[in-house]
Amino acid sequence: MTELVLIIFSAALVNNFVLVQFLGLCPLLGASKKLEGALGMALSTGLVLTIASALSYSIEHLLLIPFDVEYLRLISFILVIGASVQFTELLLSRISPLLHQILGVYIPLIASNCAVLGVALLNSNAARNLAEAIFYGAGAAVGFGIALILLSSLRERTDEEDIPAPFRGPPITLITAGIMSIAFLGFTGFPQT
Amino acid sequence: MATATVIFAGIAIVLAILLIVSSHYLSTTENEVIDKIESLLPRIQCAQCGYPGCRPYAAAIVTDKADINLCPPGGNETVRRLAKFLGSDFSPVTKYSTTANLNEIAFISEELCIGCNLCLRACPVDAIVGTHQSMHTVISDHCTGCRLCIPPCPVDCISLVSRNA
Amino acid sequence: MNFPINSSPHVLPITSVPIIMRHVLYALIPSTIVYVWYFGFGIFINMLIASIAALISEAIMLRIRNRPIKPSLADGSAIVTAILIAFSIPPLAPWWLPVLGASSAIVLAKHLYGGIGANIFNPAMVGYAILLLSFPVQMTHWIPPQIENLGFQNIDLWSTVLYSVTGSLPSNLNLDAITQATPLDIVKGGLKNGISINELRSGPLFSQLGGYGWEWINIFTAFGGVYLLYKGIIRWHIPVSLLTSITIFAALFYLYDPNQNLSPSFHLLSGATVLGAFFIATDPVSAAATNQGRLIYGASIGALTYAIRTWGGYPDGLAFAVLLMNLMVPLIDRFTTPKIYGQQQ
Amino acid sequence: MLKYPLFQSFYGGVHLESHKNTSNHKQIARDFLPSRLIIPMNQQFGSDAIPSVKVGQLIQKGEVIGKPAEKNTTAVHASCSGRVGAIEKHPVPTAGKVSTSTCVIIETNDENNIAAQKPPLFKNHLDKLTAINHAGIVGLGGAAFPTAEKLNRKSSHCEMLILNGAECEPYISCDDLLMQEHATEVLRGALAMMEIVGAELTVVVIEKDKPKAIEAISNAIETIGSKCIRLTDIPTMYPTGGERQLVEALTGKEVPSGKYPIDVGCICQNVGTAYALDCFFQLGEPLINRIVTVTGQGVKNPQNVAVPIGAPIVELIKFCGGYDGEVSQLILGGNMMGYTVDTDQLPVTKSTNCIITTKKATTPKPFEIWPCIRCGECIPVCPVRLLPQQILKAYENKNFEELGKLGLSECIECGCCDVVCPSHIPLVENFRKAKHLRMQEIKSSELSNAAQKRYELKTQRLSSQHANTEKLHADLKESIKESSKNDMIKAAVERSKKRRDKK
Repeated sequence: MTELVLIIFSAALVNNFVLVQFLGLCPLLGASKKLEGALGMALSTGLVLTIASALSYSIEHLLLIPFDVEYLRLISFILVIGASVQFTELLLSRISPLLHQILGVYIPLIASNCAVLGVALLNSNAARNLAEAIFYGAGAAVGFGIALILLSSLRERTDEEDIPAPFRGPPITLITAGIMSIAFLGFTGFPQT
Repeated sequence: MATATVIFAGIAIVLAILLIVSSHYLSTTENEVIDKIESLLPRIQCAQCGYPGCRPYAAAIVTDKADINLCPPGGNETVRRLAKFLGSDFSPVTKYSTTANLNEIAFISEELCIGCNLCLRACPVDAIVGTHQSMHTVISDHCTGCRLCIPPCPVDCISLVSRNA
Repeated sequence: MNFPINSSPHVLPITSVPIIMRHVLYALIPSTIVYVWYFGFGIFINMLIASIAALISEAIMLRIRNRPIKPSLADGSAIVTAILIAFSIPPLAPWWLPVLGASSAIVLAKHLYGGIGANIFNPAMVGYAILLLSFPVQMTHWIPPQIENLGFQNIDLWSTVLYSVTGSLPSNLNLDAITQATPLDIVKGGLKNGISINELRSGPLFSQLGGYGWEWINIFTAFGGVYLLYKGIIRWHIPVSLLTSITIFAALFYLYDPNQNLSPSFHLLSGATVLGAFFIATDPVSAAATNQGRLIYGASIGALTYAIRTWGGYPDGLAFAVLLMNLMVPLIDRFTTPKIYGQQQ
Repeated sequence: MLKYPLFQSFYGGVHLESHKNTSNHKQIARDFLPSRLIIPMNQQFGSDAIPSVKVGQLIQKGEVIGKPAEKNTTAVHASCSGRVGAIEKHPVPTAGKVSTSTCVIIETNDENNIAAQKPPLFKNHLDKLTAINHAGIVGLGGAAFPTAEKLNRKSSHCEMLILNGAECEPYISCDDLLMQEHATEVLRGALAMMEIVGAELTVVVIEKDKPKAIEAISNAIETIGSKCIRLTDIPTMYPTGGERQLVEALTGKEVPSGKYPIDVGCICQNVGTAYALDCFFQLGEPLINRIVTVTGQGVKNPQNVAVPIGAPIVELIKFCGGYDGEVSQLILGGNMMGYTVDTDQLPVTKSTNCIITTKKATTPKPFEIWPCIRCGECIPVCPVRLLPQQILKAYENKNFEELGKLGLSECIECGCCDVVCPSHIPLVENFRKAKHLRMQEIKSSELSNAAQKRYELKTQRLSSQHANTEKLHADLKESIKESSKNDMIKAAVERSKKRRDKK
């Protein structure tokens, strides 16, 4: 159990997917304009990450390895991710059409979020078991969510300020993200898996 | 090779079926979004955006991805609000130079009006009253200053005046 | 007779931004004196260089942004940032270290976000973190306290200036020989190698309460802090909650195992704890707005500082703790808005 | 420097430097007789009075010159005897600004006897309230709300009458002096009010910086011997004098937003109002005088003066020795919530409690302004618990939704946040502008809502018309088809009949 908690903790803070490993930067910049949107995005990505890591683990261990077709790993993971993104989009448009509208193209783009495929591949490389794989996915999702929510709440404040014109929008967001990742360096050296 | 093909196709088919089933249960309505966007528009129904009214424009933004900078009466302020709500980028209104606004309302000159009824039909908010062959008038509290009544008037008897005058 | 029309209230202002900044500088005087007493004149040189660099970069940024230069330079906020950076870099440092720290704090953390009042991160801590990550060697070359001859070489003012400018020391001194790790560093490294706290604290760099010399610097910093509280420049919420939370955590773990964990007094009186509590975390721009929010903010900084010192990779975690809590401020503000009069049930 | 008390009777507030001793060491001057009066018809909250005199008419002090326009508003009386010089529009200070109102202008004569009046007799409760209205009595704290209307709240039970002698504005001392010199009358007035509203308790609230007034009132309470009057001295803290703050300080209850103190069982009345009521009940004298503090560095003899309503400020200043050197500002009301006027040709109205003249050196504005450094000093001083710094930000970004959420409309414009702001941002001024903008926004959104509804109705009507026409056409077509079918059948039947007939 401690092992599982440690997996989440390490994936969320110490090796934060976004701020330390620099995965999934596209949605970080795209979907962090407003806190509500960021929250929706964080939840959707979390759902995709968890479903995808569970599904890809099952496919790998139940189909690919027994039938000795491991070279299909990448392409079948992509298939799984695509499907779970589609499912999440359907779910979101049902639960909150407003959020669906606000997030727009960024929901389908979760499929191309390298963090998602990254989690699936890292799980497979690190030879984690099912529970570990799911917790790792969830931890990555928590880390992504934390980064996204913090950045969006900061952006709501900075966007209202008198920022020099060349730095308005994406530049200042990237600088903020950079300083965030400096702050997250404070977690280096913490116990991790 | 054959196993690989079968397995891959199998995964794809199973996922496809799951998605089709879930899409059947998870159908969506977009009315809520349209309502919200409509409430951000000035709603003076001037049709200058190219859509017959504010609601059709709101619907177009949601479904057809129409540009958000087509509303001249709302001006850049409205674009800013829409951009903030939709999380898209701001670009200034370019469509018209003179715009309809709530501070001006239509006024029908008594001497000139011939009671042709054309303006009455053009008014989107029923702010003009009058009947055939007699003088028409504008209910100032109802008029939104959309200027749609001006082009149809055959005798050019409609002008715009300040709302408070 | 015609009189001018003004909006109410018609009162003379009680205080102003420059006055606040000036009081902050006054409050740093006692700790500076003690610092010089223990570590020599290096900090003066760093303060001077950092202040000049901060003022120049502030002026350049204001010029580029087409904002009035004079009032912003005169408000003293850039100097406060520079002085805080000078406090956090080693007394014996090459000149470009304070220059880089101060200018990156002013340009990156302050002006790119819109100047005074708009920065979301504490500029001094951004400057410090950038220096620490980019130049870890130079940033950890601390000289040991020079008083009560502990066998360390004394470095006079001239040699310090010379080192700062040219990077060379008098021929009889060797940089590696005269520099030492800070007490917190020693503890961190020692614990990793299985040496117990008691053994570590018998070393020459330690005294009864904390690191040798550091304890008095911290105590005199606290005097400055009390002066700020007395003058109403800062409110008590952040310093009290920060110091309390660090004390509570330290006490709990110390009671659990005094051989593996430092005592609360050591945590309070070494490193940047007190400076952080009264001068860094209280930077109003990047702190939470309401009293309630400030309690949460201060307490979390204390807890994070303790956690990073104990389990993290850096000997003193205050800078990172402050930056991490800067990230949280908008969320804290959102959830600590007071109930408006007459609007509750 | 400011000190924040750790324990406070109401939330927020600031300690301000007192300037009361400029004016509170002299007795109230009672011999001020202006050469002419400009008596405005819009002195009270609500609709204006209608002038009931003619130009040239001789009138006596205390005579009605303006009749209430509606049943529940107050009358206006002549404050001195004289001749009506004109009835014309004249600039008048009202609720925070100078506007024009119809005024009766009276050239006074020396004959300063009050028209024969006697103590009024009342048949019943309602009669009493009407009489108070006809005596022109309004709240003298500054808002000029008709007293009868405030006392006439039968629907809610009133537990406590709060007699407001807090007087927290740093310059004003008119209530202080009134309590010192007329403690008994004030308390008698309060007892009369208590009887009207049916309260069981009256609490006289005085700030601790007025020891003489406290002494006078406590002596008077002993003399009267009533057990239902209590005196509370509260710490000097601005803005204790605010109704809502007083209620919070005394009862711990908050007056809900948009409601009045009576909704939590309290009624607040100014001590001046109680005095005016007593004068009316005892002597039959309507409200024609009020005590005005003339103070500040710009006047030679700062003091409190009993001023006939309508006296021009310029004459009042002359009475107090005239201007002392160059005056830079003329403030009506206190320096915290009062407003500057550009001319001294305005009349004193029922709501004018203080006139402050300032000199160049002490003129506060304009200051050098820095950007907000989010120091948060404005937050703990706001008595309404708003977040001034965030309201300012929302106003600068024209974020009306946010302004509504932050409770802009609850701002009482007390100015506490302005006082403590180290960046010298004119917060209250900005909030006033923000309120104005927000009102405009709300108005136009109401218009838009109405337009949207009408548009929806029209589209519905058109589409249903369209549908009806379509349906009509379809029906017609159908019926034509039907009829042609029937015809064919008939024809067929006919034909078969013929054939049968042939056989």
